[in-house]
Amino acid sequence: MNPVNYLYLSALLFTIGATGVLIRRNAIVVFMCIELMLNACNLAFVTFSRMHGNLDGQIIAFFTMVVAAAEVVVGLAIIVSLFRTRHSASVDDASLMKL
Amino acid sequence: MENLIALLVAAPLLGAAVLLCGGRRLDAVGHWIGTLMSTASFVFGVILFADLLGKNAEHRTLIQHLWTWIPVESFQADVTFRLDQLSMTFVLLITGVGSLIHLYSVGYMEHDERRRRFFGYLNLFLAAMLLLVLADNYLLLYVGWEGVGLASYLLIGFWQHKPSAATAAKKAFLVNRVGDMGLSIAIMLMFATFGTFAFGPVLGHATDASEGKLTAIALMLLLAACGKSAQVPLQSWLGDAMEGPTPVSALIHAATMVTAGVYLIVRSGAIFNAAPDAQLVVTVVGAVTLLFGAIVGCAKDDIKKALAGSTMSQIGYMVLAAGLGPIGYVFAIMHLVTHGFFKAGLFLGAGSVMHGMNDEVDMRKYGGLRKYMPVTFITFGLGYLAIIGFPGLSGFFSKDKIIEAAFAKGGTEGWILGACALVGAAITAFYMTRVMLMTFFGEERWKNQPTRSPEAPSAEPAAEHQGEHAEPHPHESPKVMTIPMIVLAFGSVFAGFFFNLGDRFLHWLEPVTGHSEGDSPLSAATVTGATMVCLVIGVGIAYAMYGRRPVPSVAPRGSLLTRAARRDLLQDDFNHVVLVRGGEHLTRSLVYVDHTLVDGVVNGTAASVGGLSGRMRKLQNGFARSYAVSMFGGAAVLVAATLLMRAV
Amino acid sequence: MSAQLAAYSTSTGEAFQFWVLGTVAVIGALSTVFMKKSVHSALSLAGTMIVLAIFYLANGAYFLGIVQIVVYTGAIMMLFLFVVMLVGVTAADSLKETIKGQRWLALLCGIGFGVLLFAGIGNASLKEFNGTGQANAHGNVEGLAALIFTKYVFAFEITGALLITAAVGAMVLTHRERTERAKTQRELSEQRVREGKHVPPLPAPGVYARHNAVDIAGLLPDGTPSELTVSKTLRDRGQIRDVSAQALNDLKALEQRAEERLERTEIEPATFKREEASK
Amino acid sequence: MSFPLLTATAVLPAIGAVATAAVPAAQRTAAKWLALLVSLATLALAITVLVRFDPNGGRYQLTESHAWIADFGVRYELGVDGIAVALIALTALLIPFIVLAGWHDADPLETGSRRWRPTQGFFALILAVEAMVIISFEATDVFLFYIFFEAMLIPMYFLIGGFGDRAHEHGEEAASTQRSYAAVKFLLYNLVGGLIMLAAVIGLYVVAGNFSLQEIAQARANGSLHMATSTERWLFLGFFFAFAVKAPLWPLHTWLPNAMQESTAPVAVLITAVVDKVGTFAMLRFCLQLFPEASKWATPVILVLALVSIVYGALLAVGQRDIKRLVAYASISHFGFIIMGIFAMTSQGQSGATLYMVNHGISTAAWMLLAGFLISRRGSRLIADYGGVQKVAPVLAGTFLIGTLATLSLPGLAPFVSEFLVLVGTFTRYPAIGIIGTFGIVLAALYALVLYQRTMTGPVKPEVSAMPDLRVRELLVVAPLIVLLIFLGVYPKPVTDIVNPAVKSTLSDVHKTDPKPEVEAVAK
Repeated sequence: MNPVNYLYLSALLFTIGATGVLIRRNAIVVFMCIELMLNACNLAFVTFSRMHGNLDGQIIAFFTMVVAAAEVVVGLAIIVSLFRTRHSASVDDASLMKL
Repeated sequence: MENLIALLVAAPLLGAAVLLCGGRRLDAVGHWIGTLMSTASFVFGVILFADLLGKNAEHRTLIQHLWTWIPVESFQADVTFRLDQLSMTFVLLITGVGSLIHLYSVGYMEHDERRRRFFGYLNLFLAAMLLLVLADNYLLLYVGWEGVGLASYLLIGFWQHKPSAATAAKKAFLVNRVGDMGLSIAIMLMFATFGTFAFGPVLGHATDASEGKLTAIALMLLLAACGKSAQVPLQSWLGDAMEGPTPVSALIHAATMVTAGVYLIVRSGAIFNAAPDAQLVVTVVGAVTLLFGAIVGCAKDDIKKALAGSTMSQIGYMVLAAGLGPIGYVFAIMHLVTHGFFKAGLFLGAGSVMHGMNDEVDMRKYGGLRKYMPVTFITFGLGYLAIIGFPGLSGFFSKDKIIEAAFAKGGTEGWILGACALVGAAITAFYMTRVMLMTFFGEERWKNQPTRSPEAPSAEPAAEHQGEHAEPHPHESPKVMTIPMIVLAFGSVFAGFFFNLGDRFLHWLEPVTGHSEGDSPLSAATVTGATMVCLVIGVGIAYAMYGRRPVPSVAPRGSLLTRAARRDLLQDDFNHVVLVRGGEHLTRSLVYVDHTLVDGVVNGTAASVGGLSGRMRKLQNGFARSYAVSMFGGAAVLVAATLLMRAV
Repeated sequence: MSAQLAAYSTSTGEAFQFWVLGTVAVIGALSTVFMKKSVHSALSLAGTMIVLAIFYLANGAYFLGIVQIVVYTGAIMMLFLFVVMLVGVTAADSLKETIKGQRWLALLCGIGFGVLLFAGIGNASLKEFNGTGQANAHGNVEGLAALIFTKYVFAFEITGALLITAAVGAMVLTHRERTERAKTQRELSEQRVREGKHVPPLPAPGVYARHNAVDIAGLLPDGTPSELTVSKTLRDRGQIRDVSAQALNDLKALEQRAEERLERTEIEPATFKREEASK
Repeated sequence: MSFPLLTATAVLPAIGAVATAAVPAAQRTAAKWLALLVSLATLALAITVLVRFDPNGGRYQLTESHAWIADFGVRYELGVDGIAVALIALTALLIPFIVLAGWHDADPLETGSRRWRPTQGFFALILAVEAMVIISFEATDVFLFYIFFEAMLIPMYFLIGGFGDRAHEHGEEAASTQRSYAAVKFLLYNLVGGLIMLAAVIGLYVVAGNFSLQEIAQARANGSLHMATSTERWLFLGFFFAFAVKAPLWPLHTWLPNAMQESTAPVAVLITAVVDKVGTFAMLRFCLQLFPEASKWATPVILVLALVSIVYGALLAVGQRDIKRLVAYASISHFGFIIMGIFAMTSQGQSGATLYMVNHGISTAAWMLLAGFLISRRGSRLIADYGGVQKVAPVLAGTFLIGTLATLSLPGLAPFVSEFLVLVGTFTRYPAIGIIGTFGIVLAALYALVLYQRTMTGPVKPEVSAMPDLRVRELLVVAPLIVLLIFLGVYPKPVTDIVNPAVKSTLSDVHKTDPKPEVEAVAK
């Protein structure tokens, strides 16, 4: 099997995640989808590092995880405070950007 | 001596300035100041006249250059006065008659609280009129030309609280403006043709220019003359102008201003001589007008309007004469002067009649006034005899000459014009006799009936101190009014004879206007005979119609022609329908166009931009997810772009 | 198979593993997106992550594989679940789209993007394939450590800073400053008395009903359910089961039997009244 | 380096504006007096300019030149020729009257109205406009001119939008909305024009390499700077469009009626008598000097448009029900004459046009201010609401009549001289256009006299029966203007002497000479 398939898989997952971000209203699920996208990227990195035979890809993936963790922490905090204030976790309720 | 010329104009101008700016404190003496100024001007005129007589014929032209008016490169307009025999004649007529009428107005306007202003306007008119006849170039003449227009505007509309008066004034000014347009175009043509518009060079080199140009200039001048002298087709304002006080009608709309057109044509003789086609048009206009005015005069029951019609027709005579060229110039002016006398006299007489009759103007409500106002009767009668050309009186000489000249034109047009003149004479005799009979003879139709005619407004000064609906008790007018009438009567009796004595008027004017005896197919005697016959016929018919049977105090329906003539031969209706209504529609639709089209285009653009941005705004629905979609789509496009870049 | 080919391919076992687990991963991802309840989404996402962890391991990234399981699936997903619980486990948000055309646009973009990615990968020149053999010669973790503390040390430090900031930020966001002193129990009771409502503690749920589950409102004497008896959270979530109708029927049946036994007859009005009240 | 007279003339009102604005809100009257004094001082300076200017001297005099933005070759260059001198004098002359006429226009409204009327602001803005107008008359650097040509819009915008007639038929609300509409319309029109001009200015810089009017004009004259025909035409159009908007030329005129209708009479005078003159002046100075060939190329179209403006404006004036709108459309007709004179490319036409700018300024000022006094008395702008004023307020009516006569350019009053010059100048080169133009004088008589008749004559309307006659302040405003009208009508030589040389050199820039008369011999 050609490890390029891993890349195809990551592309697929990434696309699914992106679509999820677009069609789900629940902020938490949206976050999960983002996580999905990040993981897809990680998979790609790892695969590349395997292809190139060095560990840089894995390092990047590692950093990605760290950043993702930080992002999740902050993001979830935001969601919690949002839910406290407006008793809902729907991203559409926060349509304050409207003119 | 030249320096006196400016004073001619300056005196009345000063008077006008003082009277108009002086304010109420001058009310007491205003009228005397005005009269004094015009008389002063008359005195200067006489002095200058004596001076001219002292010189021999070819040196009788005085030039006074005052200052350079508009200097722009080759366009040089100066304020320069030119006093020669022609303008001298006018100066004497204007200041003389003018002073008399000032005097008359002192009495006539006695009860008008705005008398001071009236005299201010009169002085203003004198100044403008003198400027007109004294100017040495056409542009300065144009100033006077419009100046008299302004004065007549102010005086016709003197009783401004009467909408009719205000409208009449506006109409007069507008119709005159049309004429003025002709004059200004003529001046432009002169400048384009000769590079100047001073009398000397233009008239001196008239023959150098191409005939087409000259004809154009001449026709434009004629247009101007038609406007000012109430010639067909621009005559419609004169009838309405009778809304003004009667002295105004006498001075401006009978004796002086309306004859300015004749002055213009005679003054520009050199141009007309070089443009025969234009001359023909002039004669036609004259002939048509003299018939037109006469017919209108026959039908009017308003005494002033009847006289106005006659004025039109008499000026028609003058224009006809002027159109005949050197044959007629002198006689045109001569008739102008004599007409100035007797027509002014007639108007003043009419004024005094109205003065005694609660400002009743409807002749059908007059009758048998001769024993109540004898002086008025006599003076008016003399004027009447003069105008119908009764042998020996001034009208006889001047009009007879014109008719002869018309025949002397020769050829078919000579015959036609002569015939018209003769017919005109007959009709003149008819309508003047009619006026005479209806006013002074017959039974007294004003007895036991209130005189309140629509034309006589409550604000006519006399009506203010007399009961509005009281039965009139006719009375002779005060001395201050009768004296001028008497003087004018003298003029209308003897002027013609005096002028004709050894053709002195001819010799006086000839150096300026030039003169040539045409070859008349008829001998002078024949023409005179024919005139007499016409005269008798006219008088006879009039007597048969108005002298024999009683005059109904309400106008009978009358024939079609009569009814048409009462309405100025439908000319006003034409103007009203075509010009006034049409104009109103035009302006209204233009206002609409401006608002919808011109403005609409701009507003439309603005609106469409606004609408577009509003629609774009809908994209900003504030939902993070739809923004995310566009972002994602953008990313996709970017990827696609990079791939394509690598592909190619 | 030739060495050349071998260089490009992997073992059959891995292939098998890839196809099976890959399918699982994709299904997990899809259900993450399409599950009504966020709990289910979270669980399926966790599944996908574990699969990915296995793939990491298969790709020679042992450290990452473990980290993926421990940190992601262990910590982060649990964090998710906490929040989900906080917000409401059973709250099923409808997948009905509110923004016009959003879903179609999303799908279009997604598919288009995916196709583009596939195309990109497809015609990318991914020729060389040398496994992580000598890279992991001295152990994967050591290799990573060597890189992190030499080549990527700055990035590493910065991520550390980032993490601290994130932690502090999370605290700041979620922490609510108490503006006034907390009321003591005594004060609360006094306040209740002053306001004159709920002087006694709130009634327990399901008192007059057959059950005493927390999500069943207790019935008032006339048989109508009392909202007060159910905890506020449940009320907010609208998770109150109403059994009043059933309870009333039971009650009526009970009385019926009682009357039959006591041969009473003229109690119609009472029944009637009760029915009135139950309406 | 002598005393920078031109700078002083422009800067003085600017300082005055700042000072007036700085006067504390309590002392309204102090602010008014300050503004009046400053404007009078400016007038004095303008008169010194007039005196120091030698008509037969060089083309541009009293010049000042300093480097400003070296990178773009933008210089602070001032200089005046005869035309500019005349217009500066006109501006400096009119402002005191405008201030005096607007003495009470910016007083706070009687209690109950919510609108705040900053008196100081009103007069400060007027002075600011004066400063900008003067400097744009003086600027010989295209960029410098452009800046102030545009900056003018800001104070004008606030003057139009901020201060309206005290009384309005539809009440306060409608008044303010219409006012803001008019102000925005004014701003948009002129901004669009200005932006197009900006593009042209930049284009000019690209072509010529600097902004100095004199250098470019010289380079054009001696052929060292050659422009492609199309380039020149585009640049010309860019400039001309802006100026045609400013001096409203049909069909770019529709902002003027709204602006004049909604603003107070003094501001309306400021618009039509002062600010719009910058447009016509700029045509004469920039369009003709910078792009002679293109100007000649565009002449036929522009003449036709001018003709349309003349007749169209007059006809619409006849159709108006609102006094101020009527005056506005009359002005449009007059501007048609000015533009016609400029592009007739004859010395009579252009001298006449310049003279026309001056005379139209004075006569419209007189007419409009009187109309303003009338409106302020009755509290309505509708012609139909008046009638018989002549009986109640004879002085007002008399002066108004003189204004009317000036508008219909009666001989003996100043406007006649200029109008006739323009017509003659046009006629000698384009007879047909000249003749059609003369129709304008008939129509002018029509609308002017109709207005006079409907308002002043006829039976006295009850509403106007208690109308007071002109007060001393108002008489102080009107009388000098009327005297000036008569004087310039009888003796315009002083102005023409100043203007003629400038016009001559402008014509030489365009390589045009007056057409020769048919009969040479006569010209003595």
